[in-house]
Amino acid sequence: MITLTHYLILTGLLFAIGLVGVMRRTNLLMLFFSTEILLNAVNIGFVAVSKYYGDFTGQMFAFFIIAVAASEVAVGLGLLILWYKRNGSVDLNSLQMMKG
Amino acid sequence: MEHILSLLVFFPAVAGLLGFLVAKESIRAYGISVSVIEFCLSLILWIGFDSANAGYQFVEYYAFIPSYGMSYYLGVDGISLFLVILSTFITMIALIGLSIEKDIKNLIISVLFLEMTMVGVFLILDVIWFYAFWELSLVPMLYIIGGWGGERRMYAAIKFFLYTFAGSVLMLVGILYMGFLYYEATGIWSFALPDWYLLQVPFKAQLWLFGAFFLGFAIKVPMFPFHTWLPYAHGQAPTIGSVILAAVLLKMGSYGFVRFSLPLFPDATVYFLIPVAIICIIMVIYAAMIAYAQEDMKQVIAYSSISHMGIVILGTFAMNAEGITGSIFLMLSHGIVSGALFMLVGVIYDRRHTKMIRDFGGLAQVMPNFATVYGIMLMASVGLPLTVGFVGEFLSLVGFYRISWILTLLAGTGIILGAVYMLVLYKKSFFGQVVHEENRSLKDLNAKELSALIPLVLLVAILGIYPKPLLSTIDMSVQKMLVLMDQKAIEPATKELIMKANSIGGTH
Amino acid sequence: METISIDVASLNLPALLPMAILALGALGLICVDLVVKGLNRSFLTMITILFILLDLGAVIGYNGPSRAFFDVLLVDGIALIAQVIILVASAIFLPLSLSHRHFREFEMAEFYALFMFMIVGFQCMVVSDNLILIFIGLETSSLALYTMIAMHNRAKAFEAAIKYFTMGALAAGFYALSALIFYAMTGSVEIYQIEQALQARNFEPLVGILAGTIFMLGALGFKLSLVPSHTWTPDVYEGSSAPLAGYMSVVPKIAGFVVAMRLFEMLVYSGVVWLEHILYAAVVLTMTLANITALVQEDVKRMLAFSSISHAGFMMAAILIGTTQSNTALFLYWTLFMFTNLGAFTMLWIVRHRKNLWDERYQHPYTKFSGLVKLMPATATIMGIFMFALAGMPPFSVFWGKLYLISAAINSEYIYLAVIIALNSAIAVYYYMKLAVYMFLKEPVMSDATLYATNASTPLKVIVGVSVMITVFAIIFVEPLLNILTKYVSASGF
Amino acid sequence: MEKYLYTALFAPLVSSLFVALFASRPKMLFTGVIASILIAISMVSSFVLLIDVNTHGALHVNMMDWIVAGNLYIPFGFVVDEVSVIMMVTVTLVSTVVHIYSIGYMDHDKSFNRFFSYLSAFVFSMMILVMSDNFVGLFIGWEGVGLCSWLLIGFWYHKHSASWAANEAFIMNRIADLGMLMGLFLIYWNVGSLQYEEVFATLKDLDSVVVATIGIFLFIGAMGKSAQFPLHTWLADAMEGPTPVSALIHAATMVTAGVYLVIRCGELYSMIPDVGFAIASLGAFVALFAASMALVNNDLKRIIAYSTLSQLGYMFVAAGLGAYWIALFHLMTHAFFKSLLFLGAGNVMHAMHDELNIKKMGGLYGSMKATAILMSVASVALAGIYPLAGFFSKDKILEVAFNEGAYFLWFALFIGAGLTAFYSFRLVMLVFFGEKEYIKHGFHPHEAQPFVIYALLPLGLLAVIAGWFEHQFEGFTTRLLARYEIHISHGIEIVLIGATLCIAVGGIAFAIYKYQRGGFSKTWEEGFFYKLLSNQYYIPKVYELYIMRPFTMLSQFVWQKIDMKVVDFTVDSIARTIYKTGEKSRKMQSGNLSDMLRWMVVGMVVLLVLALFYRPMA
Repeated sequence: MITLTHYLILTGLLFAIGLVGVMRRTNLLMLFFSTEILLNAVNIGFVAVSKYYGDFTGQMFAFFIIAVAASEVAVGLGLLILWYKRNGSVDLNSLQMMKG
Repeated sequence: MEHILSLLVFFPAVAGLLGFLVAKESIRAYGISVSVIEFCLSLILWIGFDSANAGYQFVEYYAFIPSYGMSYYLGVDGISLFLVILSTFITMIALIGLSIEKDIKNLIISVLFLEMTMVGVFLILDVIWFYAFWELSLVPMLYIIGGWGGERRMYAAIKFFLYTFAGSVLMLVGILYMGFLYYEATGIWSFALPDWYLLQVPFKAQLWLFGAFFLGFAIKVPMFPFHTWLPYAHGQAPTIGSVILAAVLLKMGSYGFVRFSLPLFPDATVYFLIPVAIICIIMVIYAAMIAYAQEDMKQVIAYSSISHMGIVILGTFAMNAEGITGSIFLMLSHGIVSGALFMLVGVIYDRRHTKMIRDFGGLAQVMPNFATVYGIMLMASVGLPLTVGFVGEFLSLVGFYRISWILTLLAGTGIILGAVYMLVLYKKSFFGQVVHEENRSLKDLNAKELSALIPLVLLVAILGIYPKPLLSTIDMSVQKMLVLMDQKAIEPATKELIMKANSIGGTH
Repeated sequence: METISIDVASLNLPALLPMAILALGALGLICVDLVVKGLNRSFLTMITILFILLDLGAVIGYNGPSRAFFDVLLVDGIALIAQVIILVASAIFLPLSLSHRHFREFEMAEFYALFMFMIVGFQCMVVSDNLILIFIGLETSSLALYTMIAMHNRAKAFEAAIKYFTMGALAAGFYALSALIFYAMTGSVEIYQIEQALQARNFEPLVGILAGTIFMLGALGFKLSLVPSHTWTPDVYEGSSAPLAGYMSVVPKIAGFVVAMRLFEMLVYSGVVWLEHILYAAVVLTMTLANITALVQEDVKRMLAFSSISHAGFMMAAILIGTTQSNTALFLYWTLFMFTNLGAFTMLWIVRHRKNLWDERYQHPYTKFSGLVKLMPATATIMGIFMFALAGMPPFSVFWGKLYLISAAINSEYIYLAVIIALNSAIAVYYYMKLAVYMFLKEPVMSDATLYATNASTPLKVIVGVSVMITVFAIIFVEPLLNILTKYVSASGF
Repeated sequence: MEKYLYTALFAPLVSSLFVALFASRPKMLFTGVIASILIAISMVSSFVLLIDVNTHGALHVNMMDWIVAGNLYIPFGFVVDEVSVIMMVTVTLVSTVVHIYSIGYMDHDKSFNRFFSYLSAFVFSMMILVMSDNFVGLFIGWEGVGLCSWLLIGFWYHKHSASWAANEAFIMNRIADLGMLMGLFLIYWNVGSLQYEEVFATLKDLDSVVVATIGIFLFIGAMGKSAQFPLHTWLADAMEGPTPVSALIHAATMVTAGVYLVIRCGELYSMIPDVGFAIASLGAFVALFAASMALVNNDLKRIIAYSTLSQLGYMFVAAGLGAYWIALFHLMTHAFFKSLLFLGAGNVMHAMHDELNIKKMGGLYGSMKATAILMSVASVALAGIYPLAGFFSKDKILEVAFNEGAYFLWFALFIGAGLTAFYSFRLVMLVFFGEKEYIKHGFHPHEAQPFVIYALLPLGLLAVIAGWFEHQFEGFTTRLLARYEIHISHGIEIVLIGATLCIAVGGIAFAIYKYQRGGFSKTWEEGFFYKLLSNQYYIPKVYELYIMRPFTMLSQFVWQKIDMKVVDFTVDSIARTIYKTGEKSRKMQSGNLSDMLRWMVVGMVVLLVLALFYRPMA
């Protein structure tokens, strides 16, 4: 029997994977994917909890997160393309003009 | 006479603003005119001042932020009256003797703003505004030191600014805490000093608050070991900056002690009396020794300021009318004398572009008038009777003798050491043969310098011979303050000490 | 299926009106732009300001119940104050687009539309205690902002946008996770219900609550640039245009503060001592670290970025203290800070030159301002006033906010915090003064005064004039402002 | 009578200020003349006051208030009573002579005008000192004469030694002044006033320890001004000043201010005989000590200076033992003959082009008879030979010492009397008689101008006759001062006088005998005692080695090591540490996006760990 706990553990695991990705990836595209994983991990949790409580709020939240994630991707990719056009690279180590 | 205090405070600032529109050629004349008018205003204040009234006069009150107890509250009493006059007077003299040509417009406008802050500090009775003027005075001074100073002017200016600023932010915390205590006790917010005077602060809180205020004041005075900004500031500042700094800005600190520390925290004052006195004695002796070791004439006078301020603070903590009146008088006299001495150093610096004692020697032969004025100021500085320097020093020491004879004896070594460094300085610079060829053709004081210095010389003599009008006015307010302190004291030991300090008999 | 019948009156639609105005305005503007080509930036600016003003009118004019729209909206005192601040700030920052030189982004209608959407986002954040709506507001505003930064169309602007965006995405993840944790524990996403539910279960399990709090701290910490989520601030400010940087240092933060206030005050107030300590540490760390790092900056804009982090630290202190006075102090401080910061960034905008003449990398290195007083005394003096005001020098604007804040700390027996704040202002004064030192005490490196005014225009000068007046004569506004703020803050129970 | 009082007091001030107007101008004869006339006016007024006091008693005026603060009330008040009027007369008389003399002496000096300004200022200060009716007023004069002494010792300021000596004098006096100030403070806090009248009236109610402390403190003040051991070194060095200054300030008037103070406070000191005895002992010691140094010195002025020191010791013996009027009497007679001696020495110096070494003189009698006679008279008076002035006053002091049973003191003074006679005549012999050494050194001595000699005549006369008025003097001064009863029998008295006279005459005779034959052999000068004495017991050296140098070094150390390296360094290093921390924290801002993200995540993780393990108590 898969209980809420399992879903939450999955959420946690996915979130952790996302975090590791965020920390480790130097390819901007992969980095964006990692942030998507983060959000989707949370989505799973929301839906599961929503189901557990029999309350739709969680699912609503999940929808909103999906929407936001989509727009994030849109903006993110836009920025990425701009950067790629200018620098020919999607490596985030190329983003070091400003520091100190 | 209704709004004379506001006029006094803001006249220079308004004049400074208008100064932007004055042509560069006549800005000097403008600055002098403004400062003369301001000085006359302060004299009118004195004329209108009722010296039989110990309380605040010409009070102006306007509740600024009533919900938080802040107000625009001006008033003058015997303690502040002469410090105001000193500020306006020294500003006037400093401007008359000004010899700088570079960017003179900015300089004069800065000085006028500085004058506003100085007068404001002494006249304001709302503590927040006091703090505001206190801090604001740093800005023009920063500019004056940094803009027209010597080689290391940036370092000196920044050090001066940061050091004094750091000291006063803790004072701000203290002020706000005091406001909170007042609120707790009365249910009303107030930052008006006369209101605060009525509040009995719990002993423990007094200790902390005393500490917070002490830091702010001590750095300004400056007291050992917070004094090291002063030699740099003086060493690098242009003459006008040194004159105003030594004559007036340092007095803000000692004024703070009289105005705040003593009447607000009588018990803490008594509690910390001996440690503070020991610091004062260290200041007196230590600074005098360092002054003796200096090679730069201006530094000698800078350190001598520290030494003298030690006596001022000692007098303040004498807890009796003799000492406190004396210390206030000593503030005035030190203002006049150190201002004059710095001006004199400026005179020689203008001619020789050096302040090193070894570059002088035999100046008395080539510049007799200069040597004479210098000699008079030197004698006033070492506290010769019938000069202005003696009265305050004598009273301060008399006052503190009642607290401790041994500490007074140690502080008294200041009059010996003072003579040592001053006379050695004078000998090295003025006596002997002219050894440097450059010095042979030096011009004696010119008309401009004389017109700045002669008033100072006259004051040194007049106030030395007849200090009574000042003393009695100051004394009136000081005695009122002492009564207040006695009433407010919580600890029996405090009451006892104040009783003892103000009575005759039974001293060993 | 059961029919859902909702009484329109119960939705209390006027509460939505402010946001609707701007959203419609933004859409309208895009549509108009489609039809009419080559709209002048002055038209765009002014029409946007008009919309903002309409919005402001709707906000101030609203006098319905505080709850609205399925209880998602919460129009209480602090929401009102925050909205007014946001709108006023937006309205006065926007005309900075009318600089002498033309920048591409200000020629595009999209920029203004995004600007309005961003404001809608901020408003959503402050008028709600629903985590969903806050999230949406947060993201709407952030996404708009990223885009606007990137529209500056410089390499550094892209870098800034990407950095900001990526960290923002991570923060969004934190936010969502935190919301999930609270939702999982209480079954609700309304802050007031969360509070009730937590109290009902006596704050057990504490670890769960703390975890939720931590992720919320991470998310809001990013927005408010708390250490260690502050690293984006200087880079983003440096990469953005001065108006946007200035705007970012004021408006997103006020929105963040309101959310933080709603959330953390609930927790701190409920006696989660742990959080209090963590907040304390974060506050102290934020102020101090930012201040110390600001000391060594070579660029004025970066310095201002660090300074704004440190100011945010002061604000967090207000939230930590959590009394009516401290919350009032927060708004007072921020209002006063807003005008001063506006002035400072406008000055940077004015002196912006096409080429980096003074330093390869920096647009506004300190050396650029060397001896400015000799070239342009008025500019130097005004800049000096802004610097000393930011340093908390009395009697300029920020001082009164700082005063009130320290007083709030003292009145709640946070004496050490007060002392730390005070000491931090003492450290801070160094880097502000450094600019003054450069301007007033050093010799000029350039002799051409016009280099420093290539971007000056009348609107900019007017804005500087207004902010300098407000900065200098702030004392006059403090009393009425304080009364209003206290009234609204205490009315909303903070 | 008040107008005479004010005339006596302010005429010197007027003189000083008037002449000061011309201070930087080249010599103008009229400045000297006017100054002399004004001082003479002051002298006349003083004599009028003397007569007035004799007939009508003391005069007390309160001119105006000076310092008023708290309970403290100090007016400018002046009292002319039996003591102060004697001082006034002495001071103005000697001053007048010195002023007139200086017109001649300073004839060629380019700072002629300035000299008279200072000299008159000194007289004014001295008048304040003696006329004041309170201790602080006395202190004004006290410091005033110190200032004038500084100005006048260092008058030839281009000379290094002169300005050094001036500073030494001023600083040493300051040390003593501190003691005096302490005494004043103590008086004030016990009596509540500093007026003589009130203080002396209240004294008997005070604790004896307090009175003794006051006495000691005041005496410390007196020690400085009167150059008592160990603050005596300045006096010999003060001879760098022009000779009239030495005569007026460092012989006749200022140095006796300490004695005056003790006499003035007679009522106080008579309550504390132990302190008095200590004073007397010190006095006796100094009398002998200074005389011994005078024995071997070859410097014309220094010999006289040591002699002054020695005589001051005599005065203190008298004052310490309670014989105040005798001390005052000796003070007065000493003023006459010692200033005469100095002024005569001035003539010699002029003749010898400022040569001071008496070994280079000799046989000057031939070219300057008048001076030689005057100086011989003064020396005889100093030696205490009947019937000259010194005999009456000095012998009385010896009697007092014997009378008090302080035989040891008596013996010291007795020996001192012999030494005094010897060195006085050693000087006379070496300068005026014997081989004409000056010829070898190419000097052409000449007598001073006649008016200078005439000016000295009154002093010469007084040196002879002043002692004859002993009884009138006693009667006059003891109206105010304590009487002094001599208990010893008449016979012993005669014996004592005889013994003293004998030793004095012996001293003179020995000196004449020895120096007619060319003095002592060179081998003497190699001896330990000679070296010890000629180096002033090495005391100046000790002061330099163990006080001045360590102080200079310590000052340097305090400045460079403590102030700069510790205090200032600490301040700077706080600032530097903060700044360096900034540099370090800057590294956090690496600009790398991964690092930024890691910071965020690490922050979360740290907090999570804290959430698990950190549980603060509420």
